[in-house]
Amino acid sequence: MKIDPKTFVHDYQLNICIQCGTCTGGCPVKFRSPLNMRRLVRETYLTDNFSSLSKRAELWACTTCSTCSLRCPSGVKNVELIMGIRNFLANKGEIPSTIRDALENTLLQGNPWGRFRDRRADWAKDLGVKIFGEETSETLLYVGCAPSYDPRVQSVSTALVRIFQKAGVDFAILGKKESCCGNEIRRMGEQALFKKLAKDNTALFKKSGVKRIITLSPHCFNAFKNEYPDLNIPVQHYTQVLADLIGGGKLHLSKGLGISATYHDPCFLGKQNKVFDEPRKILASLPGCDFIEMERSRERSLCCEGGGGRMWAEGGTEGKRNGEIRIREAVALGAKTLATACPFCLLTFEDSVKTSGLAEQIVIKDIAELVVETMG
Amino acid sequence: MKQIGVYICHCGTNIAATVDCEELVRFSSTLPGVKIARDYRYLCSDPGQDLITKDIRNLSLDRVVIAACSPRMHEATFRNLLSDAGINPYLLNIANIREQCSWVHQDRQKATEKARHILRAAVARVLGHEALKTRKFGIQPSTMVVGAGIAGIQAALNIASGGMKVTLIEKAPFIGGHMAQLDKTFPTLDCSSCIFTPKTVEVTRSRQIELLVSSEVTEVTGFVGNFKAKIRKNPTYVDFARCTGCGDCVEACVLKKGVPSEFEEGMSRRRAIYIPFPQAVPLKAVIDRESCLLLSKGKCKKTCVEACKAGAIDFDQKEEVIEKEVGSIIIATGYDPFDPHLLPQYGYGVYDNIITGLQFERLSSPSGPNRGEILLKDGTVPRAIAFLHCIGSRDENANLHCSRICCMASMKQAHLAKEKTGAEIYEFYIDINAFGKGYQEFYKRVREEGIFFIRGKGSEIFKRGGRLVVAAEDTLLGTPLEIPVDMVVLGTGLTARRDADKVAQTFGISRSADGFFMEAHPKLRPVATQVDGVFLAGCCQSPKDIPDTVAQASAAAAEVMSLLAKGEIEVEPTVATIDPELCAGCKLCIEICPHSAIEFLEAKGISSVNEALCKGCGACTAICPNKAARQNHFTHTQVLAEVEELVG
Amino acid sequence: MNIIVCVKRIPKTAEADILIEKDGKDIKRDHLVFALNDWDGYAVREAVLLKEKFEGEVTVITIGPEESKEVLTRCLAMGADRAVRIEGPSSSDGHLIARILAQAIKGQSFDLILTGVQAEDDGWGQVGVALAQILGLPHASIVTHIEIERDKAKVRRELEGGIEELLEVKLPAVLTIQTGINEPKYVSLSAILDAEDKETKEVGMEEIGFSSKGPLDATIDQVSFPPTGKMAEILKGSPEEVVGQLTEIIKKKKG
Amino acid sequence: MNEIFILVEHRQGQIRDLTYEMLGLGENLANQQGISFTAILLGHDVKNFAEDLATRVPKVLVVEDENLKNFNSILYQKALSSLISKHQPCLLLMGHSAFGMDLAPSLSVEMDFPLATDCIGLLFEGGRLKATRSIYGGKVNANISLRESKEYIATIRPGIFSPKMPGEKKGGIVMEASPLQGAVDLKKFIEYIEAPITGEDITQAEILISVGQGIGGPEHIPLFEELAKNLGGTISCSRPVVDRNWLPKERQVGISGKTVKPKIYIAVGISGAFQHVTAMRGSDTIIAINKDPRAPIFGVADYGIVDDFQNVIPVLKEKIKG
Repeated sequence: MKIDPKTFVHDYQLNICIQCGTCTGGCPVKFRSPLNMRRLVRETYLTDNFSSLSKRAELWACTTCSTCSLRCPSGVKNVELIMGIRNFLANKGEIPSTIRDALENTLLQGNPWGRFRDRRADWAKDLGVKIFGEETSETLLYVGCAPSYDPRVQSVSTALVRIFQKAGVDFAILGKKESCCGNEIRRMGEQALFKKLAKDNTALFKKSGVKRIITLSPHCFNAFKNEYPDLNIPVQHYTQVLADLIGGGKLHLSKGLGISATYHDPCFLGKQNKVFDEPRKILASLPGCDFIEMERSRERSLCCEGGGGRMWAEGGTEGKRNGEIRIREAVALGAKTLATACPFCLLTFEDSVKTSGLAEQIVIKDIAELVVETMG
Repeated sequence: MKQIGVYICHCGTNIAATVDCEELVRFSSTLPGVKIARDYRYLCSDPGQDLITKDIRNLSLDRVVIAACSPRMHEATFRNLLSDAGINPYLLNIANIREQCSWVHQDRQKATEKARHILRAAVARVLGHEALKTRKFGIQPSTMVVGAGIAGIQAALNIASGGMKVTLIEKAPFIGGHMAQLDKTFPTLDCSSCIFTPKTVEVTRSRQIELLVSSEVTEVTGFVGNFKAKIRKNPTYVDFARCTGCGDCVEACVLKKGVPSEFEEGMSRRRAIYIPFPQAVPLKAVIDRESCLLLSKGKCKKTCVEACKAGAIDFDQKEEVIEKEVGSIIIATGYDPFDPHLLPQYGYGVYDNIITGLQFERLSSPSGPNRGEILLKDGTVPRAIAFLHCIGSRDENANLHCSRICCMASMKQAHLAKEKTGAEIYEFYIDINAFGKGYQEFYKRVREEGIFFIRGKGSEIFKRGGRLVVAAEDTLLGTPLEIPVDMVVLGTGLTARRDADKVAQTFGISRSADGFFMEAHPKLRPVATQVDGVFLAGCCQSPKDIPDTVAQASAAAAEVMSLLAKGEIEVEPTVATIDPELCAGCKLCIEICPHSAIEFLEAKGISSVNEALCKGCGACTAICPNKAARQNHFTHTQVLAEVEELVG
Repeated sequence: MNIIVCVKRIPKTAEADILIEKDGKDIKRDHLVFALNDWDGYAVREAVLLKEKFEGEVTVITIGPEESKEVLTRCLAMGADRAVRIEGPSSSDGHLIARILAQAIKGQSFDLILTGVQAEDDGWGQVGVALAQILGLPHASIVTHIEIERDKAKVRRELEGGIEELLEVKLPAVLTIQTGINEPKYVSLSAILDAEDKETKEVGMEEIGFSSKGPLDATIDQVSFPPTGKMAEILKGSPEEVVGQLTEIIKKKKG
Repeated sequence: MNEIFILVEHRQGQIRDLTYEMLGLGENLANQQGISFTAILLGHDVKNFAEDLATRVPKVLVVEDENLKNFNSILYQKALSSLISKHQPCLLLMGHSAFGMDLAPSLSVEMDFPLATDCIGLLFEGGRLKATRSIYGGKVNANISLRESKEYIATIRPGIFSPKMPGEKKGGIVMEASPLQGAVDLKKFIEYIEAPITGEDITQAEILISVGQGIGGPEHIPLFEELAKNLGGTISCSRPVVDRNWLPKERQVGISGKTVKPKIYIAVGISGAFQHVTAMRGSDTIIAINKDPRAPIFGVADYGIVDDFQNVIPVLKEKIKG
């Protein structure tokens, strides 16, 4: 499959750009990389040397948070353009080595880290979780790659299982058969691999008799909800499910936390999919949790830089990471806990807490972890 | 023997470039009943029309087919020609070979072939045309103007000064609309109330104008010259005849914390009984149902009643329905400012000191909450202010249209802010729209005053270190910026009224894609609507500044007066009739008629069309199972003859 | 310049859990993913780079069962022009493999044969050099750089201790390619899907005229997990505590 | 059963350590079989090598030829095949090194001897050679049997066997006539290339912070450079890091890179392949930081931290600074 950059103008509506700069102005990496979305649109529109344009390292700085596209007054598909250029590069094989590894790993092992396929459900070994194939359920808890393999995020997976079990939610996981959702794969430019994952996963879900999907990661949530062409199975992010469970009195939260917490909106949950209220509802309902709102919240949340393949991309940015800025904002607010609901946010913040030397002052928690703590 | 003349128009090259006109002439000559066929460069020109007139006379033609542009363009022109030449104008048929043929095709041969079909059908149809007579009706010499902002007031005053009756209806308890809220007006910096108050006062003085405030039109029936309107007058719980506007009741109102004042755009609060603003016309107190403790909760000490020496307060006041018969209607319902809550990235409603343009006007107005001082919420003077253009305008996520006035309004406000506070001022803009008289000069002046113009749309506003930060890109430098300021004024656009759809339904008019009311023709009939006798003025049609609004209002008034001056109107004879012999009385036509023009004659057990109400839409003829309903000029025979030739 | 590259499909074990078959003669393979041997990937890429420079054709050859076709497809997606699969055992016996390959290659016209230095799985590192000997060609192993000068190749070989040697080898020759010789290119799934449409030649042993099947040089008697030696003292606690202990150790050992 | 041959590996005027290790292994095997072992020294002007070797083996066979000055597999093969034909040893040992790997397979084909490469254990059992090899990236050891043969060749993994130390007895030095007739055209040695050291010399460093592929990407390199600076150490790395151009070749610790013996070696995100371990196990204190508790590096380290480096290094960096 050849990608023809000449079609980009039409495909991504580059010709209707009025060069207002709304995209660049709101870009979370505008000070951290030479990426200038407005100029990129213009240059792609005018260029007669696309291949040189496509070689710029800053194209990998984009986190695909979609702030630019969501705010664009003209409907230019900026983020799709970035993905289109990356797709062009991927098809030519000219992508950074770390991205290459992530994509090859996904094709081979079903996860971008290249961790062993069979070890995907190891985290759930002693939790008494049903696994499709061995047992059945109508509800799939789709775990995702980071929550399956990363020790830090595994604790979120475990927490969620405990909560569901306590609340009597009937669910099962796919175990070793689960594969990457492809959300980040598409954003790293591998459209064909994304399509394959979407097709294979859809077939697997249907074969397993799944009637409802709950995801841990907003990234998987986004892929299933918006980008899987033939899924037709309702998808929820776990915060939506927990908010319902708490609202419906299905969860007894008794143990006081004694914390002041703030919440960081993950881009793929908030901005892009408008799930703003449920996480806040959960936090507000936790006993002994004093919820403080951040200055930059909801649609104005500052991207943590974990998305769009940035977990695997090298460099392209300089200066203080947004993760650190976020941590500092939270500390300045007087929050002792920074809560989020996304594995990538969790990981980038955990990094930033250490690099900023603020580990004494604030802890990073996923909402599911906080909920489990209050269950006593 | 019928004698048809066929005329093919070249329309310069509009038609001739794509359609072989000579071939059409040759072809037409072979069609049955055609006596003569000719082509000409511009048939609508004087020599073109002469050519046809002469033929009619010399060759005794009794029917004419014009193959040219759309009938919407020139049907009236050629009907007049037929009339003048002595034959019934309805014996004309227009074959549209421009919009439906030459303009939409490129292949000359195929286009010519299609034109032949169109022409053949037109000739077949005209053979069945019947002579019809137009109908005439009398006209009520009065007008209803809906909305009493600057547009409605201007139109009402113009008509009244012409000596005709006007009923001016305003939903709010006072007149003046948005212009009454403004501080100064661009580019001349006239004080808005100084130039506007005389007009509002004149409204109350005029004997020709009946002013109904707190009123809404709920139903309109009838047709041009003979509209019947139902108007609901909402209770104000104050007898205006007695109220002196002294304000004692307001002081007495127990709702001390008040509710946000609509007139002050929420920048200050009012009580449940209130006088909207000191210059309000009429200067009467009104009670707001929602906030009045007695009316909403049924419990109050009624201190206002005690305080009113005139005994004007009347909690028993009920809603009233007034019926009016008018000859014409002007709709001047104005606009709603864009609600910036819809674009959460601007932090409106999250942070203090982020205000809309209209809120700034109140802030800057000497009669406003700060008596004209531009201060932050904490009472201090801002050191830096940002003005953001295009908030809610030119935006796929809000409104696609340009609101036209915001660039100028924003620059005017920037000027005022600079003058009053000396703050650093930033204008974040995409393009500067300085299109009016003296506007570009004003733009230059403001630049000279030292205001920073940043070419880049504000992307978001957040708070850092206690100050507001505007994030944007200086697109001319290609540099992202984050500029700390103390106040942000959002140049909010103009949108159609929230209830525009309801209003459009009430008056039977339509709306364009932007939500504003649609004019009859965007260039040639910008004041009229598709409903005869209903006209538009001001921002209800599209965003405009005060001079344009006043001009359109005057134009609407002129249209009304020329209509009313005629005393009677002619109505197209293309109405439906129901053949009493064929009607089975099934009433399907009555159900479907959108104009309620068909009644059921109980005695005879059949339906009958009221020709005065019939608009000739044809719905009844289509639904009638017995073919009893028949529409003049669109009879089954005429239409079928045309269709047969088209598909044949 | 026509180049033949010999490749192998191997199981990826770096991240995997290793289990030993009941008979104790090999590891279990069912649950493993298979891929193109890393070294061979570099060899194919190098061949394609040389082809782009000097024109010609790149032919990839593998010996193995049906499944081996997938690595050939990958090579085609990488830019190889032709692919040949010899139906046969994915044996570890280097001499046998070298003899089969030699038989298949004999009589073909080529300027260069490339193989990986070794295979990721059994790491014998002998096929390339053995093949050269059978075909009577000069060879160079562990090659990290190739420059073609008419009928000669100037190659660098990686030696121990961060040193390389520069050699001149007459063409045609066999070179075994070391990792890092080039920058691998990403092979997109769409390129692989496109390559699936390209033909892979499949031949049996008899077709290439290979018959002699003497005793294998080497047979596996038993595989086992290596004995675990002394283990490091694992520092435990929160990162801060761990770093605390670590700093003490560093201070002490620094002297 | 005849003697065991051990091919002496030397380069740039030095006998390589692996030679002594093979001599140690050769002696053991010879003792078990009750046979002798002989060092085969091919080279030019290698008298001093012969003297050295003679202190460790009963016999040194020397072929002096100026064409054997530098390693060339074709010439070595010729010299060796002629010696083998003459002496018919039961086993020829070579290093599993750049030389042995270039030579053993072709020689074994020429002579039709069974070959075992990269051996970490060797023994004769009933006249048949059995070898232990480390396969699947070191995850499994395989015991293999070679087919019955009078003569075998095996290449030996460096760093496994104890070197043979000089003894009291002095072996004999036997000069063999060179079977070579001049140089060959097919393959010519031109020169050694050593990457110039542009930064600090890692072999001289007292403290090394060594990074592997596990650090994820080159964007983390500055963090380690800072840590190294705070510690007064130097940054080094494993092979994949060089293959990916995250750091220059001169920083590579490993068989194909530098062998290092610092006071403190901190390995971060390095799994511990033998090629790496062999080149750093001489360090006084080894500290390993790795996410994977099963990483082989913990088998050689003195202290280990099982955690993501990102949880540890930034804290360490600050702590050391303060």
